Amino acid sequence: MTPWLLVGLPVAAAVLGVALRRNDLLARAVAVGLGAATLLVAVLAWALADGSAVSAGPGLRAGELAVPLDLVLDPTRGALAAVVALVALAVQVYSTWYLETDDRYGQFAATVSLFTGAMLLVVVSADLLLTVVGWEVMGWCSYLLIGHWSRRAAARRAALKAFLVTRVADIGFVLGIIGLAAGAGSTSLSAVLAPWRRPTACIDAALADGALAGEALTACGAPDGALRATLLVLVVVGILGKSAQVPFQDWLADAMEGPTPASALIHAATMVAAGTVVLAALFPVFADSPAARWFLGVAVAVTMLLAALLAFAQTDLKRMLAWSTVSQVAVMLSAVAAAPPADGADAGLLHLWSHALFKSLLFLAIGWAALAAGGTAAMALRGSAAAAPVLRTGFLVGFLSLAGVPLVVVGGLSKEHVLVTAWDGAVQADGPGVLVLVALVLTAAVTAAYSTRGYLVLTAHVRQQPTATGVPAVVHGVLWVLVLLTVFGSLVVLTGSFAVHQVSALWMLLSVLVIGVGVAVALRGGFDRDPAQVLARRFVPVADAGLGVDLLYRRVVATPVLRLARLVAFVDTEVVDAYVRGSAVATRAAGWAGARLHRAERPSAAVGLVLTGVVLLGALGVLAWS
Amino acid sequence: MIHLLGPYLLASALVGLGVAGIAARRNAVLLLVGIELVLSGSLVLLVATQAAGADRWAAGSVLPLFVITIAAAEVVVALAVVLLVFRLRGTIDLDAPSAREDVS
Amino acid sequence: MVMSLLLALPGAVGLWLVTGGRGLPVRPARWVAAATAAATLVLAVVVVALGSSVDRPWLPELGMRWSFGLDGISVPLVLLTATIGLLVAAHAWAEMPTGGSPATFLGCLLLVEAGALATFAARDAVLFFVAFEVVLVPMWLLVGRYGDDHDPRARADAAHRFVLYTAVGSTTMLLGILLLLARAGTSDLRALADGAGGALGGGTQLAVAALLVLGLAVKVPVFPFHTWLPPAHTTAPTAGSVLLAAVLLKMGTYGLVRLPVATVPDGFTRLAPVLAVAGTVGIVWGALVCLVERDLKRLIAYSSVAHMGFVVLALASGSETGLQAALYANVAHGAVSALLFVVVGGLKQRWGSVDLTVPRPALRETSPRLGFVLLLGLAASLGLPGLAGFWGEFLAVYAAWDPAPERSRALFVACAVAAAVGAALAAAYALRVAGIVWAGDRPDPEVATTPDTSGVERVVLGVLAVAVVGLGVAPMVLLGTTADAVARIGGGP
Amino acid sequence: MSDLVTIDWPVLAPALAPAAGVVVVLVGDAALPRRGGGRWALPVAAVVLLLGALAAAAAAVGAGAQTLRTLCLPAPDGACLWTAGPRTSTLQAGILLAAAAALALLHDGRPRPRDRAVSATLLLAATTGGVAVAAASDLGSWLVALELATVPAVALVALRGSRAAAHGALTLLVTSLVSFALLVLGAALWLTATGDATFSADTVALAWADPQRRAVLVLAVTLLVAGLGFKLSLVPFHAWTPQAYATTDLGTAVFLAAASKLAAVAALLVPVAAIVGAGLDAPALVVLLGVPAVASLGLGTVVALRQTDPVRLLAWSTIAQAGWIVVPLTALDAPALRAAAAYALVYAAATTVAFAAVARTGARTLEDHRGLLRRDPLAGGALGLALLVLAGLPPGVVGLVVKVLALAPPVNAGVWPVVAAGVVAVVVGIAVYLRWFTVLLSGSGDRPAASPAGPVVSQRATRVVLVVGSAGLVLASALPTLLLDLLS
Repeated sequence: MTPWLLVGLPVAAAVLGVALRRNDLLARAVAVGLGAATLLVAVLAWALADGSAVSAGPGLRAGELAVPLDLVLDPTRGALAAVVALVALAVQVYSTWYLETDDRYGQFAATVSLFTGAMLLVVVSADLLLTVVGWEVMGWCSYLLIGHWSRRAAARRAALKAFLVTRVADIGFVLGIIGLAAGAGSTSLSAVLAPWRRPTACIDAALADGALAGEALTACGAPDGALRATLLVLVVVGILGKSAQVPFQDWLADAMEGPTPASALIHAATMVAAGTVVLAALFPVFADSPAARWFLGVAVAVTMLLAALLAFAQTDLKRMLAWSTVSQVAVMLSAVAAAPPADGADAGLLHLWSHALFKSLLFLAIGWAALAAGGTAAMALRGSAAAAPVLRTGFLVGFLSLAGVPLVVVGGLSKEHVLVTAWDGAVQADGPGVLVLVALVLTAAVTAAYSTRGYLVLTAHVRQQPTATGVPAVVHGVLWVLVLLTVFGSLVVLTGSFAVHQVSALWMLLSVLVIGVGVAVALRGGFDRDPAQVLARRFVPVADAGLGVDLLYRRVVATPVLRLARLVAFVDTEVVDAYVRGSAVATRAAGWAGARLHRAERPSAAVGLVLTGVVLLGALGVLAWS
Repeated sequence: MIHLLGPYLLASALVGLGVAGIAARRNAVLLLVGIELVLSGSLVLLVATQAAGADRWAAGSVLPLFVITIAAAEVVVALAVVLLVFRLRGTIDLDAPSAREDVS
Repeated sequence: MVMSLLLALPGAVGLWLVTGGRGLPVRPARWVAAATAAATLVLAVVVVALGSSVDRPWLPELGMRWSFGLDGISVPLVLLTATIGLLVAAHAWAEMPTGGSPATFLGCLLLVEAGALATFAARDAVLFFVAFEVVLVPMWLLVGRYGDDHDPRARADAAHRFVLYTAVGSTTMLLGILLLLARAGTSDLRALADGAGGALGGGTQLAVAALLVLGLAVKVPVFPFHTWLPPAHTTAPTAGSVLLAAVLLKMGTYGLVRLPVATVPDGFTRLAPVLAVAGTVGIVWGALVCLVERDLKRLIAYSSVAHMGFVVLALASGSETGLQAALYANVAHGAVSALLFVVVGGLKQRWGSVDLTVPRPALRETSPRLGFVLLLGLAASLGLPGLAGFWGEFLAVYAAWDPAPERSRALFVACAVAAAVGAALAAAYALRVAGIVWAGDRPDPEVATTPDTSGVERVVLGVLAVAVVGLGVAPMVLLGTTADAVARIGGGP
Repeated sequence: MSDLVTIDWPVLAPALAPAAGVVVVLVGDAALPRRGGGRWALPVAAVVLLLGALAAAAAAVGAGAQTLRTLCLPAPDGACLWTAGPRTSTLQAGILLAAAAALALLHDGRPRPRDRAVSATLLLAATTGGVAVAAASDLGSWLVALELATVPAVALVALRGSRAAAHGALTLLVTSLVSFALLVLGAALWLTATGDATFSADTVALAWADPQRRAVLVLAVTLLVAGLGFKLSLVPFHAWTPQAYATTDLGTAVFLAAASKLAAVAALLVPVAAIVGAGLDAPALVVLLGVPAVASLGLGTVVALRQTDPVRLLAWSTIAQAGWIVVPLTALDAPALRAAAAYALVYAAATTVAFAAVARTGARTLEDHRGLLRRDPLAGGALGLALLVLAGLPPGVVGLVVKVLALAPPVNAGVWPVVAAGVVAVVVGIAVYLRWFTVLLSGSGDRPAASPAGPVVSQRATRVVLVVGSAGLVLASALPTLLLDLLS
């Protein structure tokens, strides 16, 4: 029952929120109250989780296909649910202040609740169909949240782009899920996993008996590897879309048009990170398919480095955070891509966990700073951290964590685990471990560089220090809580919720070395200058435009589709409909001709017709008879 | 049945002549003549059939009597109508178009 | 007994309204119609609850019986029809089209309802055809007389196109029914489904199936027989559009399930690839046209073509899942399209036209309630989970991916892929509309704003919105209702 | 006499009644030449017709499924000249009722006083022929009765006395004469082929078995179809129809369109029944019936689509409907006979009602009917119903049912070209009738309510026709089986 409560509470909050949207006070109470209740349930569920517990769903009768609609809860999912609920609550509390004067706060809060519910559904889903449900609902909520300020054309465009790009990628996701389910005749996660896994033990035994490889596969009923790879690649395509990975990366930076709390939610705990959760759930099958792993590995390797470089050169710090999200999500996914089958994907999930904490902290803090400074550009935000002590601390902790400094903060630890996993993968398995490892190391350096840049810019000493007045205590509180969790969150590994190995000191040393390089590079221009201006002045405009990928999307996809649509519309009215109109015209013409022929009404013509008719009929009759 | 060839040929010739007359003639009264020729061809055929093999009721012989009577009655009506038409239109040319103007 | 009453009540009152009660003023006429529609809904519920049926000889010459009854497949459609009937009757308070007497208008609505109910309840193939034809004239009147009063020529054209095109379809279907009747010796749909039809030879089955599918494809409508639908929708008054989309189109798909699928399974199997391709082309085609269509009502009509494409694709797949998906998507489309047409009809009433190229204040700013329902409808239309559209379309793609054994796997998988692409296109056009109509800038205070929904219209929209959400949240109710009947069809030879 | 042939007078009553009526009217008119300007002639004729109809209906209902025979020759031959099954009796009743309706319209059309008795006589005589031909089972009575049904009708058209009517009558006359000649030739060939002067299935089957005689039989059927095609207005024997309808008065037009058509159908069913009874597999005969049927369906509907004169529209619709009547016969099986009869009866009823409505409104163009439904609910409603029945659209259910019945035999027999033509004709036909229906419905605001020749005189008889006709159509629509039971 608990998982249903976990999903149901935020959804109920959404429904109530829509109903009460006129009354800000009630809407706030519902959003925050039920958000807190969700968090409570999540923490309880996490604490009480002991092994994997499936809650039976209502089930659908869909012919041959079994759709149980089950949910499942285990410690890992409990931990993820808890962090999702926590970030959601933080966002809800924060937006009561941030959107205080907004005339559509009610809708916003309700959408956030729904978004949370959808993400929780993905987390606790034990049924691929439910995963799709949560997945798509998140997409819709992102549309509403990004386009919240729909009076601004840029916001409308960003929302449309976000939804359409992810939806196009979802073609793959839906087809992949359907294909997997079709192979099992069920959408239940456990039922789907079984037939698609490589029956390794059986095959090994058969091979040991001297059977040929092909015979062994057949004898053991091994699934069609090519089909499995295709389906998994399709699923991965969907995940690349939702997680804003190459080649779908461009929507996420534009999504910064939404209110900052929405960005925090989308980036930290939901949507973009959901792909990791889904892949982790499918990991047993995924691990058996090197092709799919390579596909994912290449995509995320490219993404993490590219996004990190783009992040470094952004003029807009909020966009810098967005690109950093793209990069960090790639890091999470890289753990899944590279992990040896025996290890599981928990390293990625752990990074998700920590990323949720520090990224929400950074976003909420930068939103505050931007309000104080009056803009999100690097120039405007210069020194804005001085507005409140919690901002300075928050930025310090957050950027340390983002850079992945070991031991000190949560992000450091989880990134170590990803590195270790990638190393293991590179050593043991036939996945893209080496590639991922190289990309991770390079990315770590670049990440350190742009983290340094962010911190430098935000905490620079400026003459006129911005002040933020009227920020309620709860918002301070929320940020402090996040700061604390960012620092001490690493302790989560002690709960055993994530199955990860110990990290040796050697790795930490290596990390520090890499990070040091990054920091050193960033500091080349001194403490007072924006490293981006120092190091990559030429690259900045290109990076701000996201390498012009938006134009590419338009040229390659939007314009041809619209052209095709115009052609189709033309054909529809002028060709397909032409036969309809043509038959009408033909009938009328025949009528006219017939009437014309009978116009004179000569008696002789009538007689002539009779005679002709008889002759023709007689001839026909005799012909047909003979 | 060689002896029936003659009557059959006669019947065919009469019918053919009649049809040709009907097809060619544009005068209502001459059309009647054509029709009578076809009828007489039919009568020859009926009688010939009767001669070939009698049916139950000797219909081949009886029917011509019927037909002649009907034809006579018809001709009466026909001539009456033709007369009427001539009175009203001044012509019994079958090629004359109707005076209809509201053609669609 | 109750069954007969269910059919007779709207039929009789409708007939009276178009004949004897023609002169009735608006007020009493509205009450009469609404009361009748409400009573019909109650009767429908009673019939469903009691499982009432009627079976009498009617035309012994054709072996045809006056046989009406419901099973799992027809129950949802009967309830949908009765509900929509009540809603359109109630909607007369919100919009009463000019063009003729109000009583006639309401009478036509009731007659369409009666015809649709009879169609869904008929258990005899010829009776099904007769009931199928009943809706033609009243619907023709609704489009041709009460339609958009801007362009009488277009109105007449749309009405004629509707009635003639549909007549082509229904007559072709009649040929199929007659051939079936001649070869199988019975027109009882139950007997036919239980094997009387399946026992026919392959050639006969193919011929029957071809005629039936061809005929019903016009009504559904399946690409390329869809060109009557956009003009009819564009022209029809709101209530007519709603009936057309939510009830009439359903008769086509229902007929496909009842006739070819159930009675001549082998013949249908041989046609399935063609139908699947046609349905898939319809999905993509409709969605593409929607991307550039200027008239909002036409756009919704084309989206109907796309949605019905999913239904057809699912049917063609031949699996039980496919049938379930088709029936679900059918009902879901009924609710969603009804919702959209009420909204868009309301907009047309307010704006005079629904040309998307005319700049107008955004609904979200001026009339948030109307905007909300529009957005809900669009979301459902693009297949958002949690709303009605999702389950049917997801299961339809699944069914196409995994068709029944005798079908070409590769072709159906290709169709599934294309259908999934079509679903993405659906998102594009739905958001295109949302971007133009719903979202936008705060209006210039000088510009007249759009009055928000209120009164009966609000209630109608509320009911439909609840239905759309309800179907999306609890699909198990509907799927459970149809499951047994579907299993019987699917379990046939 | 009575030892030679048996005579069962009650069985003969349907034909005897109008025949007696002829005598009564003629004698009365001769005895009282100027009395009342012949005012009594039409009512007397109507009463006589109704009596005959009553007798025929009683025969159809009362006899069950039995076949009534009379004028039978003594055993061992035992052939009967008058054979009337329920189908025949029902058709006879239909002919008599249609003739009565024609009389009613004739009456309301205010004929010249001196024409009344003549009109009544001619009409009764033609009716007698029509009723008799339905029951005729031998070539002689069949030919005589058929001509008795035709010749007075020609005279009736000519009687109108106008220039246009004369032209119409001339066309009708020459066509009918040619057809008569063809019919006689056909009859002679039939006798030659079968060696039998009756229409009997056994001899047909025998003739068919012999290739030589088969050819003659095919030729005979060709000529019979051509001769009857004229009466039935089948293309290409149809050219007289629009002229005659449009130039004569509406009463005569109804007689031609309804009573005369029913008589033609009854006459056609006699040889066709024999052929059907023989159980032949005869593509030649299917072609002979199918080609004119398809041509009529096609030409009739498309030309009707362009007519603006309601009478001409009805004339072309008659041509199309004649095609429909023949459609089932192409299957050459037993249900086809009933389907054709049923179709003919429904068509006749609907056409009669439509003509009555036109007579009541005096419309000369379709536009004159604009808003009729509002101006004159009786005429508008009846006309609307009749049009829907003709189009085969509910609520004119009976029209739909007979179309279903008509299509079933050819579908069953696989005569697909005819079926395809039927489908096209259904659709174009709907366009034809809805075109008129639209005018009825549309608001009368655009045009002054008064029609050019509005009802200026009392039209009680027409009203009765409208009411009775529509009631019949409504009843048959609700319970089509009532009609079909009569034809079983």
